[in-house]
Amino acid sequence: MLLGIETLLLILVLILAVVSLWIRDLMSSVVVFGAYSFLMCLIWTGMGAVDVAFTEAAVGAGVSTVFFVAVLFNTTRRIQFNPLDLSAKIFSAILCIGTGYLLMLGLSDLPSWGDPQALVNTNVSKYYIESAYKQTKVPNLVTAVLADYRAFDTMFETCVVFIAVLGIFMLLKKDGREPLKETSAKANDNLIIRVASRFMVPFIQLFGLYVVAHGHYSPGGGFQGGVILGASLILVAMAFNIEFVKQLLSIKRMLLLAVIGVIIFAGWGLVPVFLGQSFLDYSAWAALLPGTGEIMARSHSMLAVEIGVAITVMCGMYGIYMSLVSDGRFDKGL
Amino acid sequence: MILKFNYVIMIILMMLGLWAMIAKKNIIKKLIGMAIFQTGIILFYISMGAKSGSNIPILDYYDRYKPIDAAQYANPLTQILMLTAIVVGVATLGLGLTLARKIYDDYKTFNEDEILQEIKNEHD
Amino acid sequence: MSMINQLPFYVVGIPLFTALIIGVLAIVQPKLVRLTGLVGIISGAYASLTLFLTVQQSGTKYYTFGNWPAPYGIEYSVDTLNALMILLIYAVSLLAYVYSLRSVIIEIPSNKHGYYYTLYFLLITGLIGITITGDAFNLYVLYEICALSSYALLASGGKRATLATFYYLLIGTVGACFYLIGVAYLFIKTGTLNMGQLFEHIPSIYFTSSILVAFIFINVGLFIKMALFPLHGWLPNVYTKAPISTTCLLAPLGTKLSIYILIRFYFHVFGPEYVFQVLNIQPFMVWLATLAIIVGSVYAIFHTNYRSTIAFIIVAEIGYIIGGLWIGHPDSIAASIYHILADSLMTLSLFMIAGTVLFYLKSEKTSAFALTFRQLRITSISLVVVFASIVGIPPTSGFFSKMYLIKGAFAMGHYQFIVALLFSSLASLFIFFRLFEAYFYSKPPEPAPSIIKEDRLFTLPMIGVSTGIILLGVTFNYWFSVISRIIPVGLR
Amino acid sequence: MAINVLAVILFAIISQTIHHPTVQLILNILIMASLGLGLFFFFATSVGVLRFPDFFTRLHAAGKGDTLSTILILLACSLFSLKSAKTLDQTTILAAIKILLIINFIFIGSPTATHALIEAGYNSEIDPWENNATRN
Amino acid sequence: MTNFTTILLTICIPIIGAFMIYLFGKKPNQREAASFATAFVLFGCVLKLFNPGKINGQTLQLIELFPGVSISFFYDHLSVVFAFVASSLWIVTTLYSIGYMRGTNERNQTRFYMCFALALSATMGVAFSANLLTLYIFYELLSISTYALVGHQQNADAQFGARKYLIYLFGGSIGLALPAMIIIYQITGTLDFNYSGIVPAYFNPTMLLALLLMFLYGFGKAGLMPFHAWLPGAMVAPTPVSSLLHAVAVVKVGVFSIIRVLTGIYGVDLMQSLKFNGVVCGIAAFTVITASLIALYQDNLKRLLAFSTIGQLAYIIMGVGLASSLGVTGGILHIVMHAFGKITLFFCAGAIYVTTKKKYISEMDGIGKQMPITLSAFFIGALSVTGLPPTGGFISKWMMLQGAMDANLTIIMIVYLVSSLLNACYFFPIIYKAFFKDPATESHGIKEAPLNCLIPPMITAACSILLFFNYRIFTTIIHGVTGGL
Repeated sequence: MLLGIETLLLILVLILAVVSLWIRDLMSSVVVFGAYSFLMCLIWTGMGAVDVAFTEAAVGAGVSTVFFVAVLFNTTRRIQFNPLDLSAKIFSAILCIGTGYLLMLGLSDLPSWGDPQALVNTNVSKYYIESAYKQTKVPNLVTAVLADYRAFDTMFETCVVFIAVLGIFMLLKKDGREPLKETSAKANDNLIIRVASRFMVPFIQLFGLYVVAHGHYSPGGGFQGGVILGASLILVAMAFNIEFVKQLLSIKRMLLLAVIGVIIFAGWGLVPVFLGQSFLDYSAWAALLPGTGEIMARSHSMLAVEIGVAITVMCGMYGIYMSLVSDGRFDKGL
Repeated sequence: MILKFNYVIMIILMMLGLWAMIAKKNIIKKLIGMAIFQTGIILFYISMGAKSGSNIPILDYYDRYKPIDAAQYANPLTQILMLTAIVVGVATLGLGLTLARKIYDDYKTFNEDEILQEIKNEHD
Repeated sequence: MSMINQLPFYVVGIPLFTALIIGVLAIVQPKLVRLTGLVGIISGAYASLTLFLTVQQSGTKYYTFGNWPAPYGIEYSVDTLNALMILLIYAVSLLAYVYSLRSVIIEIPSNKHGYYYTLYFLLITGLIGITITGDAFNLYVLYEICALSSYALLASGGKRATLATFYYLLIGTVGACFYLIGVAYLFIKTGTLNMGQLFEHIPSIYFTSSILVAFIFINVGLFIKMALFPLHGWLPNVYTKAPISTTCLLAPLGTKLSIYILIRFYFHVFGPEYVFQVLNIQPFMVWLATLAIIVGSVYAIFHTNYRSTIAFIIVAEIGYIIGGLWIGHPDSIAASIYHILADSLMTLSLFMIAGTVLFYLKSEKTSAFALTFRQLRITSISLVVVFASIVGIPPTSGFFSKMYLIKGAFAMGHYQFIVALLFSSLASLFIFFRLFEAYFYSKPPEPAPSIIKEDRLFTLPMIGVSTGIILLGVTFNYWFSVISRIIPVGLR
Repeated sequence: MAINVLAVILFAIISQTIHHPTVQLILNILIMASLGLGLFFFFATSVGVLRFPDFFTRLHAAGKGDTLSTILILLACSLFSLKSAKTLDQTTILAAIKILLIINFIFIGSPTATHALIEAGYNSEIDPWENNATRN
Repeated sequence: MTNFTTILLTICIPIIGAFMIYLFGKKPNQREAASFATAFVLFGCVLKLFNPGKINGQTLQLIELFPGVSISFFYDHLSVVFAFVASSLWIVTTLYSIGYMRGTNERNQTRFYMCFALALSATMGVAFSANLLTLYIFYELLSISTYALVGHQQNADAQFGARKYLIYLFGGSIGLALPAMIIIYQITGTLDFNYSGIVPAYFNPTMLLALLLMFLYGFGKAGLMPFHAWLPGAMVAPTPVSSLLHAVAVVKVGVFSIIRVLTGIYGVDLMQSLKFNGVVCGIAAFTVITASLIALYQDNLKRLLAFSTIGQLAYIIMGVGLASSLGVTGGILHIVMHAFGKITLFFCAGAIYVTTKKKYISEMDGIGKQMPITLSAFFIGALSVTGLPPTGGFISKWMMLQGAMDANLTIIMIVYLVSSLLNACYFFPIIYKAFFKDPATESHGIKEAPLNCLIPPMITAACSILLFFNYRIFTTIIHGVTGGL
């Protein structure tokens, strides 16, 4: 594990992080930050965390860079050079070194990197690995634990996305009084990009649906699929102007879908409560779904729950992009 | 100590993020620092769950029914926690950017010192 | 499975589903939003009451999600402390909600009310989730839900609120991430996230350095969120600039719940032996609390703007609770838990007064209070009651918690804490009489100001809170007996 | 589109005759060749990006070089996954074809992206490099 | 009606009275009548409690606030004496304040009478409270209600006086008395008064001494020297306030609480064994001497009377501090005697102010000729306060002297004699100037004070003489307390 590719990547990641903070121009530091996230995905794939790498690539690297660019597009790119006031920098440096030292202090008795007998890998997660398939018939253990054993966490995760999109929409929504000032770039109606994106978008969305549907068998699931679907909408918004996209999915409908996604997830968990079982206990669905045993009911309800997540995340990413890029007026975009 | 190399990197990343959040004057740089800080923590959790020489935690077709040896597969629990952490990170980033955007609308700058200056002369 | 043991879920589920329904209604049928909110919060309050009573009778209740056994699924464990806190949250949010029905119309543009209330109820869900959850990571997720929804709610307060919320966002994320690092250190050494199991695993690894680091980081993370003295920078300018309807909900609960989590970690995760015997930082912590009280009170005196004075009074009150907790004497611990209840009601009432004064008299300088005493009848009564409680005049609850704090502090010999307590009571007395003198000794303005008829939706919650403060005080004995059952045997 | 059909037919043939030693040999040569070429083109691109004087020429190198080398390396991966599959059934072929889909996606996406970059550069009036200007 | 209902009535009547005064706010006559009626009913209740035989010291527990401490009242000798003094003088003061208020037509008089009634109810509460907590609660309520009275004029110096009043009293009570009380509760587990004292003797003496000092200075109303400045400052209040409250109710509450602490919490024998009574007498002696010296060269009449009150209060504390049975009885008796004497002096000062608007003694020469009755009442009051034979003051001082002799603290005896001499020194020049000097400016045309500013001083002067002859009614009750020593 040590001399493998991870060590090299870790050093590279460190360099990228430092560079991204030091670059003067904001846009390029965001691009370097995007590269930093992509390298992070590679490290995590190296360590066997495929689902996390997928999410980081889609959500962490892809979408957040787009958000950064959306904000920077209408504001400044340059940093005003400020006199280097040493006192604040030194004070914070000491503070961080102190906390760093404290963390190092705790290192001495942590298990070394990647040994399977460490307590963290033998206590609870051993049970998951051994019995997840038997109890839920879902080969992808990550999705099994994500959507069933700790479904409550995931439900709140979807709420987090919903809160983000609602909060951003509420904060930025202007009543349209003062129009967005003329940005330098002309609305690009570049034919080639439009044709290429019109060709690619259906495939992207198909792939997104595939990822959502195949969350059980291959890496992926609600979040990653939702982000891909959201990304396809963002691609259309970038290629064409915002008016065009709003016909596809208007802002009101987007918010409504975001709520419905969460309601699907929470509702699916609520039904067992009405049937007398505890919240999010999918085995209660066996009674409702025709011809499925307790275990199969779990795996089907996981799919349903993933769909709910996908809807919310799709509308979430799309909504955040639309608000950020048009500063709440939803009239002109990137 | 050599075997604990990844924790050292994780600590350096976190402290870098923390330092940027506090010392950097530009608001966007602060947000990048915050994102780096969060990815540092995610790295810590994932490297906890990594098992050397282990497979990804997806049982392929053949050995679903064979007795499963836990050491073969990476730890799924830490990965789930980190899925949530990434999504939370993006949500916070989104909100941070919105606030940065509104600050820019009001004060026309991302530089912290200029904003505080403007508040001071607004105040008196 | 009968209806009763679904209660832990109902207490969290009801606000969650109210939020979702309001989310839908906000777009489809905006007029129904306020009604659903009311229905949701009242049924939630009823559920929390029954939960509190059942826990009183039949001890701790456990609720597993997706009926997976404890360490594998997420599990809620509700004991008296939890139920008490949830009852407090519902009481405060019910009153704050009724208050916000009118203040949101004044503060927030009308097309955003639906969204505002969705986030409002998600914030309440997060707050309740925090108190009830038995899983360390689930607590982090709920923490983020509260944080995110509070960022959005706070920032909708206008120009200066955005910057203050931005700093709050940064500091809040640092706090949450410190907590996460702490949980990571615990998780790596014990392998489980369930608090009950952590409690069993930790004693075996008391003297390792990683447990110490975990303890420090969880503490620092929570200190940031509860605005204890050195890390309180964000609280004053957030609470002075944010909209009143948000601060009415967030100020009383936000900081107090971080303290509750601290108590839960001390008693049910690290165990009192570890906290009070193994680590000998007790004198340091009591001195920190004393500093918090003194600095809070001094700053409160030097600010004339009413809301910043209250913000610093909150910082001082946090010092009370932390000091009481760290003194370690059963009386002072019970007093600090009781003070959480008392202080939330006090903070709520303080911010409601700030709201009415701001809405009717459009200013929050001390001179505005000269008119308050003349024109706003009920606001001045509740002002007198709340300041009596802060100073510690007998019938109100502030007196009783202060009394037991001093009693515990004396028993353990922390005299500087007693001095700080008395200093802060005198400081708040000075603040109150500065407001009162502005009224009593100023010439009444020429056209005798007519009595403003305060809106019923303002006065109802205000009267509710004031009676709550006095009722809480008078029934001290009942609460004291309930709370002293919470303190684990080690400390009793 | 035609190439895809051809590639799928090729894969079908390979999958039937996988165990025949000569096919194994050809596959090995093919994989090594495409990997080598891919790496070479990557090297060429990065040199190009560093050495070329101005915005447009650098993008010219980056755009073309990237697409080609990625396609070659991905081709090598798909063949390798076919060759080294333990048991030959539809999942391994599906994996190979998925990689083919990725190749298609890059084939369309990457040039468009480069085009967009250059067009944006052109719109914001970056002046192209003339021969006489000294290298900055 | 059992004793307890009467006790509760004594506390509630003034509150009901205050409410009735509020109802009649607009109509002055009904308002005064209501105030009068409440005073009479209150006095009736106290009289009903006032027969020595039936005092049995049972306690009535109302609400259990803490484990071991509750709001409770008890039927005790000391409380009956004090209640009698306060309620009887309330009637006289109401009569007087009607005249005074009409005379100087003060603004918002309804609020004045309401606060007066509330102050009285708080005084009754202090009198009958059975434990330190209830006493503390009513002590605080008294401070709040009297704050509004002190700042009645609502002008700049009223604000300054009220602020000083506030700082000293609330500062003292919250800063010192409250922690001391809580520490006692921590040590002993209960706060109920009982005459053998509840503080365990084995507790380290320095802590007990510190607590004692905290109580002495915590109950700032008693005006011991370093914490006395609020009393002269409070003279800015209208005279009825300073007469009833600063001569009788407020200051006596301070002394009363200290007596309760000394006798009820510490217990007399503990005081003797730990030599604390030396400390208490020392502080009191210091206060007596310095107060009397300062009073010597005071020009403003009311400030002079304020300093003399501080001196007299210290007398009472010194008496109780002697911890000998005669001393304690003398001290408690002096509460009664001083109350009647001092209130007469304040009434006369008020009457002089109402008629001649004169505040300073230098302007008052030859006033005796114009206002003979007021000044003669002033003379009798002065006699009682200095403790000369025809008035009651003499008896209580005599008893205190004997007590000092029993406790063979000769220094205290000397202090008594010297201070009585000083009292005489600052009272008699006023009387001499008033009667034997001819007025500096011909301020003829000044006739006597209005009738109802005149009768109250005469009544109280007569009472203090009457008390000289039948002080036994009080001593028999007081022996109930001191009998146990």
